[in-house]
Amino acid sequence: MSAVLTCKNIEVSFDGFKAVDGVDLELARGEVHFLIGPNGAGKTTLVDAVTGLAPYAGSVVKDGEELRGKKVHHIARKGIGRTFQTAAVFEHLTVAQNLDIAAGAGRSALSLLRRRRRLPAVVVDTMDRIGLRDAADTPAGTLAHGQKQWLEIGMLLVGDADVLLLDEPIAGMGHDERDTTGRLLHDIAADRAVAVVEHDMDFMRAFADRVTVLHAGAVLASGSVDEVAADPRVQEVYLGTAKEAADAARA
Amino acid sequence: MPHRFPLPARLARALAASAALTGLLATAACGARAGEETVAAESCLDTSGDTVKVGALNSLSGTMAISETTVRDAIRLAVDELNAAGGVQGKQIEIVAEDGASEPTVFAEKAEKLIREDCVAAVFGGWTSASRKAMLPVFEDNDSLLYYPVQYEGLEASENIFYTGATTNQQIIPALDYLAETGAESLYLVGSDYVFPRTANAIINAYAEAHGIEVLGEDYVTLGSTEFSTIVNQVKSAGADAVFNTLNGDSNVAFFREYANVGLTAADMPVMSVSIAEEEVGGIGVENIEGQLAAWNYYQTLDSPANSAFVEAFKAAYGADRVTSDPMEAAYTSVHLWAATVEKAGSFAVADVQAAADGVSFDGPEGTVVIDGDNHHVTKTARIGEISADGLLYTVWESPAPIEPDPFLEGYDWAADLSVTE
Amino acid sequence: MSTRLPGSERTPMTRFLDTRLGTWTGFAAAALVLFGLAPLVLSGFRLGLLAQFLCYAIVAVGIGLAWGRGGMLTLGQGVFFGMGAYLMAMHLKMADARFEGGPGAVPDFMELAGIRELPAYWAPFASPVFTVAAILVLPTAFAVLLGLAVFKRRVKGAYFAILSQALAGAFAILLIGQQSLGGFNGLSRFRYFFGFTLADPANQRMLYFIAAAVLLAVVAVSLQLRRSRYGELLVAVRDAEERVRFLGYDAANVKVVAYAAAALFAAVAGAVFVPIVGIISPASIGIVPSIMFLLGVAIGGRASLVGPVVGALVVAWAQTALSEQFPSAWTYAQGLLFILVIALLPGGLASAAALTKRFRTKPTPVEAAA
Amino acid sequence: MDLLVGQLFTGLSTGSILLLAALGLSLTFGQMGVVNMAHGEFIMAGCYTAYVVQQVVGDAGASLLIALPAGFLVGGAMGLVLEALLIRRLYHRPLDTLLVTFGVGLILQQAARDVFGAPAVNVSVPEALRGGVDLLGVTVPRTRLFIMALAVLSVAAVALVLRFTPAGRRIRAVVGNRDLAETAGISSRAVDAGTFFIGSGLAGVAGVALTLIGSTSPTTGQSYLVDAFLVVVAGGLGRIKGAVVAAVALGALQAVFETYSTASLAKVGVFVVIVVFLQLRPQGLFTLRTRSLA
Repeated sequence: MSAVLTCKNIEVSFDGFKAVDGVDLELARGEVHFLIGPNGAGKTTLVDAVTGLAPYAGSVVKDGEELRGKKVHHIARKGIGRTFQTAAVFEHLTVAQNLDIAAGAGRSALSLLRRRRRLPAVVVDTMDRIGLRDAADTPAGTLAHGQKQWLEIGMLLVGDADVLLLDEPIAGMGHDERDTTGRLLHDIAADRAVAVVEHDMDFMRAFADRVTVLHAGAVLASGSVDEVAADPRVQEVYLGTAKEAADAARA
Repeated sequence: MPHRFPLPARLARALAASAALTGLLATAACGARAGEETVAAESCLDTSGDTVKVGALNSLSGTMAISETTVRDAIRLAVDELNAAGGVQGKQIEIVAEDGASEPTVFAEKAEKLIREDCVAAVFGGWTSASRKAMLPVFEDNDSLLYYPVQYEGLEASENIFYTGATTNQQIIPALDYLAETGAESLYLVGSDYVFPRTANAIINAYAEAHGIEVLGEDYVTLGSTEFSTIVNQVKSAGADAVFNTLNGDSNVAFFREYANVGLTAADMPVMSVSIAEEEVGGIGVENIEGQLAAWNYYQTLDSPANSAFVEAFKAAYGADRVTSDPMEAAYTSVHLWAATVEKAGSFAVADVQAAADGVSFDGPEGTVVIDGDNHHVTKTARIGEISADGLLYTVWESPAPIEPDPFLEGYDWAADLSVTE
Repeated sequence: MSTRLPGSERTPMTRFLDTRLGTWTGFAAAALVLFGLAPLVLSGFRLGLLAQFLCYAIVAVGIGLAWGRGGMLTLGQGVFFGMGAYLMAMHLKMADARFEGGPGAVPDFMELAGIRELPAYWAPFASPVFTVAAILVLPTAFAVLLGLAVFKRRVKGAYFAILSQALAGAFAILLIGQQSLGGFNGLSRFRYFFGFTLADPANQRMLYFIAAAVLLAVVAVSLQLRRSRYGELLVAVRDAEERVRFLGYDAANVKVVAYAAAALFAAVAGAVFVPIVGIISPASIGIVPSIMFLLGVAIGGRASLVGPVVGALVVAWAQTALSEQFPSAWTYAQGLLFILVIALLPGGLASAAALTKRFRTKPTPVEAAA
Repeated sequence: MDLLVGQLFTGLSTGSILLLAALGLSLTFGQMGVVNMAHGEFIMAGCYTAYVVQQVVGDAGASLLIALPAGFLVGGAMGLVLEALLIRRLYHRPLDTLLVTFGVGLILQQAARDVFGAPAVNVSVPEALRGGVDLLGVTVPRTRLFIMALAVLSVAAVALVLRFTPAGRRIRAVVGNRDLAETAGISSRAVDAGTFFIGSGLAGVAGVALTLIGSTSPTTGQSYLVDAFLVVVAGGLGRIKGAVVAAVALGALQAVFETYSTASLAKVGVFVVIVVFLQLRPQGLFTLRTRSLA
């Protein structure tokens, strides 16, 4: 399996503070790749950097093309999609409208000015895939929490993204929903690279093909679930987590 | 989802439909073209009853309300006096009051309402030139009458407006004459950025050139501006013999405070103001402005029986703490002038009033004023006043006789080629 | 739980109006009232007043699009309204001067201000075609440039609101300083409108019809924009601008289109306003008038199509009717309306029907992010 | 030399006035994203506080000293009421707050007109502050020196409060990350109310000080508001440092424009400069780093 996305020596700093400090990361098609680490480890910042939100030093290459310095929407059009910790769907639009917008980034100005006559097939298929077919005409704001996360993933699927960066996709989900989500992730990873930022260790153990542990902006360990779990440094970091979280809150 | 036409077709159809509709209506409803005679709207003035209506159109809200409410009071006082004395042509006068809201467009709208809906015989009001300019076409198109009571920049004469405030040759030029007489050889000009100050300063520049006076500087601030640090410093370092001030409203407060604070006084550099009357002195603070000069045609302190009666009546009607000022007096006078013209014409009709206007006079608080039938302005006595510690203005100089109005300054050679600077 | 956007509630009425038949029925009814009923029952003066109010309503439709649908709180619509108005006024003054003084004559106010030579930028406005083109192009182009400048740099939310407000202030000040545009007094005293005498009541009626037709056209354009995919995209940008970017759209372009459309509507309204009212001056386009444009939109329902129109008409009518009797009470009423409508009924009157159970102040995500 | 010193001084002086007017705004806007359009009317309330105090006390010097804290309390109290009655309900709709507070401003303005009358009232300048001081060849009015000192004092006080008091630390925590601060047990509601009290109180103080140089009328506050907002925008969200630099820069800019062109064009010029500036730094001079996107 070859890497779709290659990040080399990524550095992100804010006001002199290095949030991400020299991270290398490869995402490959067919894998669900978990990024874990304590609060402040730089996971979300790394995703921000790759998607063009945070300026960085280093290099991000997808399909042989350097992405550094490109605008957010250009990077998105290169097939890199992401979700956010709090599901970012368009609350006042219906599920179908959400997906239709996500499917249409390449539409011409004239077609945009027309009324939508029928839903594109890919939208209908995706609604089936994320289990929201019955909710097609429901405003996204009224969906349950988990459904919103699914919708957000669906929005990346219709948009033809082949690199998916998901930020805590199961936050707030019940047990059954987690399993469904996990299976969905594997399903869509068949022909895509999927990276998941997650805190939930059980979920990670159940569904990760590969795990990268970040700590203080650097890669601590990378490998299969078992390899990573066996790493003593990882164990140390995770024992210290509770204290760090408390410190961060007090800052 | 129902079937729809593609957008371009639907858009084209909608456009065609609206174009056709507009065209149809335009041809169906079109009236006179340029050059054709139009029939002016017929006046709906009804004089068959016991009362005749007149309009009072002043800003009661917005930034100009400060000044214009006082004019409204003066108009009301004059109408009450007329009614108490038996009315005009034996008919009681009824005021239809409207608020101009300090907005030219509202003045235009309300003027039209007064003429067309309320059928008034004449309208009294307006303050800013913008409001007058907005109303002028309304009065001309509907052939009705406006009595405008405020000093203004001149350069206007309409058959349908009577100007009872001073034009420039009754205020600006006498003020310049006074400064020249008292030995001023250089001037600094400070004004708000609108038409009156710019026109006034154009006149001052032309006058100065003709009379060997040097203009050392000319500054404008945005209306309502209260930042005078730069300007006052420039005034001070220029060291002119006098300052000619055409600032309006709140800017005066900030200007005079700054002026006093950098150590300038009336003794070493007097300021001649043309927009500061009794009403404004309180807000500026008498300690900041004492001894400075103003140019008007009327002060509350004028010593004449007519003025004593006016001030007394005004205080009786609106409170002992109220003061009377030039625009109020001009508004009061304008109502009496209208009544006198109607009596002379024996008719309320606009054409009759216009025809009878020339030479109509009224012995007002400021003295006798006479309407000039050619330009619809009135004769006025120019007076320079000094602001005293009691907050009132006292006459220090007055023109030997009432000055004939000359809104276009045709009688002044040096003013032949006036040009307002950008 | 319902979290629908105020103004987008589905009632049987809105459902019907959303069908093709309903749309045509709605327009037909509006046309009947505007073209049939109003001229029949209103006096010439009142009709002229209504024509003036319709101009405000045209501005309101644009604000509804930019603010209600696009989330751009534009406090500077007076700028575009003023541009359209001044461009039209320049043509009218030129036409008057040509007609009365022959070619080469300068407009009357310039003569009085001592400007003997026609400034070069005035000359093209002798042409009616140029003028109409300028009204349609210049303000829109300015809006596009300004929009690109701010939206591309992701200036949004309150920052954009404040900038647009400062723009209105700066524009008014700039105009006051231009003696060749009438300065503080503005431009007034127009005699002819494309060859027709403005004093003639029949022509005044024609102006009313033009204003009404423009309003219907603007509503139709706005409707098409709202129902199109672009309309959905615009709402998406309003609710989660960054999300749209991460889907591969340039959100700035989406906003610029709505902003420019609002600017175009305002400019056309200004152009129609001038011959109806007979004056345009900086007093009509500064900071406060620009905010006041929003009051009607808020009351009617910012996100609805017809709400802003109705709101603008109601506010303008109330101002005229109430301010004469209670000038100070009207100011209180304006203040209270702003507070009550926006705090308690953010969807405006358009949402009042659907607002049956309890009053909601549901946060809209885009603003939490702003 | 004189001109340069004069320029420098005018810039500083104009800047300090802007700063006084904008300081409170910068706090409330920075912390809550709330655009308080009634801030100008709070300044006006400060002006009228000075007027009322002077009517009661009589002596101009003593009344100024009383009016400064009184103005702070009056402005602060109005801010608290506004926060509790309206703004609290609208935290998630900052743009709506802008319009709501505009409505509040309209009402306050009209109320001032009905209570104190439309014409400007006079607040006398204390004897000690009349006249000017010669500094490097230019006459500097004492009132302006006083205002500059007051501006410096206010900024210092705000900075000290933010840095060294527990309340200040809470405010900074909420500005930095509202959610995180809440999870750490800080009641953001109490902090918001506190910030609004201080911010509005500063408007009151500004109002009292501005009576020394400007007029006291119902529209007084309005004239400062737009400029104050521009200072906040140019200075960057929630940064006192940014507000200070932006205020002085804008003041200097205005003074320079005014000398070499007209005061009217100066306003337009400043606006253009700000738009260009925002092209370079869209989030103002100094920005806080915020971690989360939404």
